[in-house]
Amino acid sequence: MIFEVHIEVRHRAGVADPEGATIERSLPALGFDGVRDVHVGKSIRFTLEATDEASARSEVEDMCARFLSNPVIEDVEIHLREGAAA
Amino acid sequence: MIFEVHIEVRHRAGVADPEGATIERSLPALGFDGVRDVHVGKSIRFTLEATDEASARSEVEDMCARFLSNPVIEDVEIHLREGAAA
Amino acid sequence: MTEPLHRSLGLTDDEATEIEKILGRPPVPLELAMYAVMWSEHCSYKSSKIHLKRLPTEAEWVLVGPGENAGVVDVGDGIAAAIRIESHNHPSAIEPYQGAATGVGGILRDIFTMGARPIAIMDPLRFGPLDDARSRWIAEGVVSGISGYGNSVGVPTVGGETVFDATYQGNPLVNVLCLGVLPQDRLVLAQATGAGNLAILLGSTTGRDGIGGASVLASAGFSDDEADADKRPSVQMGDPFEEKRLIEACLELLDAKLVVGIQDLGAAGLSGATSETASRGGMGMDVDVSAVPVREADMEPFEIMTSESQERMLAIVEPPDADRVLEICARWEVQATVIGKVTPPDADGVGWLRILDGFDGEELAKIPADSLHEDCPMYDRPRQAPADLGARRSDDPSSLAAPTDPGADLVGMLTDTTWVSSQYDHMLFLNTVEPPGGDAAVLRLKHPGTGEDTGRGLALTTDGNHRWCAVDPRAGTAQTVAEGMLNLAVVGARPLAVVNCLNFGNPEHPEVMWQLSESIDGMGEACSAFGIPVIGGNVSLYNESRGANIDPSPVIGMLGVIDRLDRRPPGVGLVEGGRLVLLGA
Amino acid sequence: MSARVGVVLFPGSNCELDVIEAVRMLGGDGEILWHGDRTTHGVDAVVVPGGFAHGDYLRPGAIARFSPVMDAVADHAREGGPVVGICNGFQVLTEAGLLPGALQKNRGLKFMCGMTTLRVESTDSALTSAANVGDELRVPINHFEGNYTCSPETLAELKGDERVVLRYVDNPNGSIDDIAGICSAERNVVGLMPHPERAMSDLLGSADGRTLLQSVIDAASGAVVRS
Ligand SMILES: Nc1ncnc2c1ncn2[C@@H]1O[C@H](COP(=O)(O)OP(=O)(O)O)[C@@H](O)[C@H]1O
Repeated sequence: MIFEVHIEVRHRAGVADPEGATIERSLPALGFDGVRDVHVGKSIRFTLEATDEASARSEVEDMCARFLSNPVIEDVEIHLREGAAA
Repeated sequence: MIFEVHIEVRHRAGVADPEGATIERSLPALGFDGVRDVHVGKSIRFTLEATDEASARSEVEDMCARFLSNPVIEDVEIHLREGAAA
Repeated sequence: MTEPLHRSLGLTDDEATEIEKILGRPPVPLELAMYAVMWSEHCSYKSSKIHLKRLPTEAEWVLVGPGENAGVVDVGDGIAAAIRIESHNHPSAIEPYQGAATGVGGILRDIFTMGARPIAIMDPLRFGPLDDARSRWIAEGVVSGISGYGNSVGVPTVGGETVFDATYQGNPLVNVLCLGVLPQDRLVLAQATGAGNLAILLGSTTGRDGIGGASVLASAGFSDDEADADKRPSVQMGDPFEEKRLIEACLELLDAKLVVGIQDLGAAGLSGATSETASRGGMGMDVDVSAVPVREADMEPFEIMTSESQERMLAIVEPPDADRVLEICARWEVQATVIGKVTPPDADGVGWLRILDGFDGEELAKIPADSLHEDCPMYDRPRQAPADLGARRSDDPSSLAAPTDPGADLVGMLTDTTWVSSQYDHMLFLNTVEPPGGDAAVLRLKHPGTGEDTGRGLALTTDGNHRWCAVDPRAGTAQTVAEGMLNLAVVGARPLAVVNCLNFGNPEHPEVMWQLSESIDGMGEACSAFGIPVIGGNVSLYNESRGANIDPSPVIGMLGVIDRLDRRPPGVGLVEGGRLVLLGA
Repeated sequence: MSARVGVVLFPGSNCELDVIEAVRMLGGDGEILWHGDRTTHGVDAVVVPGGFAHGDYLRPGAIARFSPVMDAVADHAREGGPVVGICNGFQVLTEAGLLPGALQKNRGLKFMCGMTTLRVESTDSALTSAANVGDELRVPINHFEGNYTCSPETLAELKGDERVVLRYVDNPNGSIDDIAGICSAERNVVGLMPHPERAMSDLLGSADGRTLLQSVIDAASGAVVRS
């Protein structure tokens, strides 16, 4: 089965997000006033071939923990969807 | 009204995504074989105060076109959700 | 919880008793947390200080010796050079990029705290073998972290070392050296003088990151949320852009003579910066913990006082100058907040550090300022030569089979480190005469005030050799000093000063203490013999790898001066038909 | 009177003093233009220097281009005044729309600092007038995002009008068509990734950057009549 995987890698709560803070500080000068709490993360998309949803999910979780993020400073959010065949 | 905004900034089709390619190349060595078509983008989240959904959306679109993305090389996907009051 | 609070904070029973004696009463948890961070090995040097005292530290040209944020020497023409080396080994083992990046940030602050503009970084690095996947991940992350932070903050990385060895598997060494230059009259010390002067916190907001050991206080009933403690990241994110603005703002404040003293916020955060400035000035300080700009709501005073959030400085300012200070900071987009007031010592000469909830509010802690960094018990830990020392020394190369192809072996041992140095801006400031790749980095010496070229140069080298030191830490360290000398000599430089980073294992193991003590004596003997003062350094203990201590790994940084750049030796380019002459025995 | 070259300083810029030192070596006068000012103070030429304006957060140049001084820089360019963006400055000029295209991460996904060889492709620009077509110049690069890209139409236009002024001899970063530097249609706005100010003396490895910065000074002094 083919899955479409979307992973969002974010800073863990409590970890500084200098990029988000810098963007937030610069927005008012561009005329955008109502913006708060800017956070910048990474978004990773791919397709995955796996036997079933459970094994796809556990493989993605493993990938995130070992390679795509560092749990010391980052959290991940995983979205999985059975997709069209490649 | 307060909106939760999530923007995904991606490489435009046809623009090289070396980061995605690098991830794709390194995954098999870690034992992840079934991964294809890796794309890496940016994910930007913030809250926005606006009078209604239409104006929130047009403000975010403007922000994306002028600032949050570079249309020469990037596409954006915008998600907007009415959120809890701050 | 069954364990007494002081123990979970990392304090021994004796240390807790000592604290109670100092205060004449049992400490409140906030006070205990402040002592715990300040009396940690990292901040107090409690296992190494008695040995470090044996190092030669004086010479005519030394303006500031060990003990301040950086050592400073006179390099002529009214110019002084500030230099310091630090380790960021443990953070880099768990988050290589940020660990190394924040290591760069920290050492830069030590330099511009002295009034110097940082002009060069060196990065002696030690990793596990590259065929180990985790070591590779660490090596790549560390190098990108140094590159990401150093390049962006705008300080060139002009040299370093890259060593791969099994002894560092799981415990890499990330040492970072920084050199700065200053007009001699801009030299400032980290002192709070003048009762009524203001303590202004500059730079980043204070967050829950890097609270480390003190986070046990949260589960000890300080916080309602039990799960809170493990939400606190122990690793900080570096923000080179914030640091760049801090550098510019601080140097402008110093040029305008608007600060009495200035101190960076290092490992012990506000606890360290407030108590150190106060006690160096022989004063006390009132700190309004509620005034500190925080990144998250509901931060507890102990979190604010022990947070290691990066890119912060504390400036001591006379009240009439405060407005101009805030103005200059605003221009550089650096947040600046009055958080403290210098207070006179009491009738007994004791300067008190008081932590208050609002200047007129509740008193949350009251500690003699100097007790935090002067009264920590010092240890003369047991020392004993390692049991296998005899075996190490009798390991005789002549018992090995002769290599069949020594040429190939030699080539196989060479590592092309341009993979590392090409990721570093090593040219900024138009100073780099000898880039990474030579025996020592050579920099033009320009006057930091006027930009005028002196025609002279500074030379920098870092050296270490854990194999020598594993066999004989005393001779090995002395040899390392000699290697530094030679590296400077071949670029035509006279050595002026040594800084060192002592990367060792667990000091509670007698053989590690023996190695440390021997190594210090070897460095001291060599430096005395060569007439080079040791003007600063750093001790990193508890470097353990897979249950074993790393080989003793002292790293020496040496600064030299070249009197005429246009007449320095030409370097190692071989010329056809030339003759090779071996000098020395 | 020597040419006045204004060097823009954003928070996070770091090559501004190097550019000023280089300009002075050539007899010009370098002065800082503060990002918050709305004027270029009447300078003859503007250099947007290297560094990490606003930390390069979001994208290099993305925040800097909204600085008040950038309107004045655009006016200066519109009036035909020379504007040169070096490295981060090139990124700022593309973000500001003063030059076409964009700069992406290097092909190898690594920061690169080192010497490159550039070939002069056109001498009709504020940066190359003192050089000869075909000259090979050794000038260092120092960037993470120096991989130039643009649409096929833009590329055709750049090539057709000979607006590619410098190419890499050995493309280090994956730039399309080996592009190291381009100029505007009016040829007074130029952007390049390499750092000519780092190649001002043999002591530091190369003096080939002099030709490029001399061109800027010539343009600033009005010695070059713009076509
Ligand atoms: N981590 C590093 N950062 C910057 N430069 C480095 C680094 N590692 C090595 N270099 C440079 O590469 C050159 C060779 O390094 P090394 O093989 O350790 O030389 P040596 O044997 O002379 O000590 C030195 O000039 C050094 O400055």
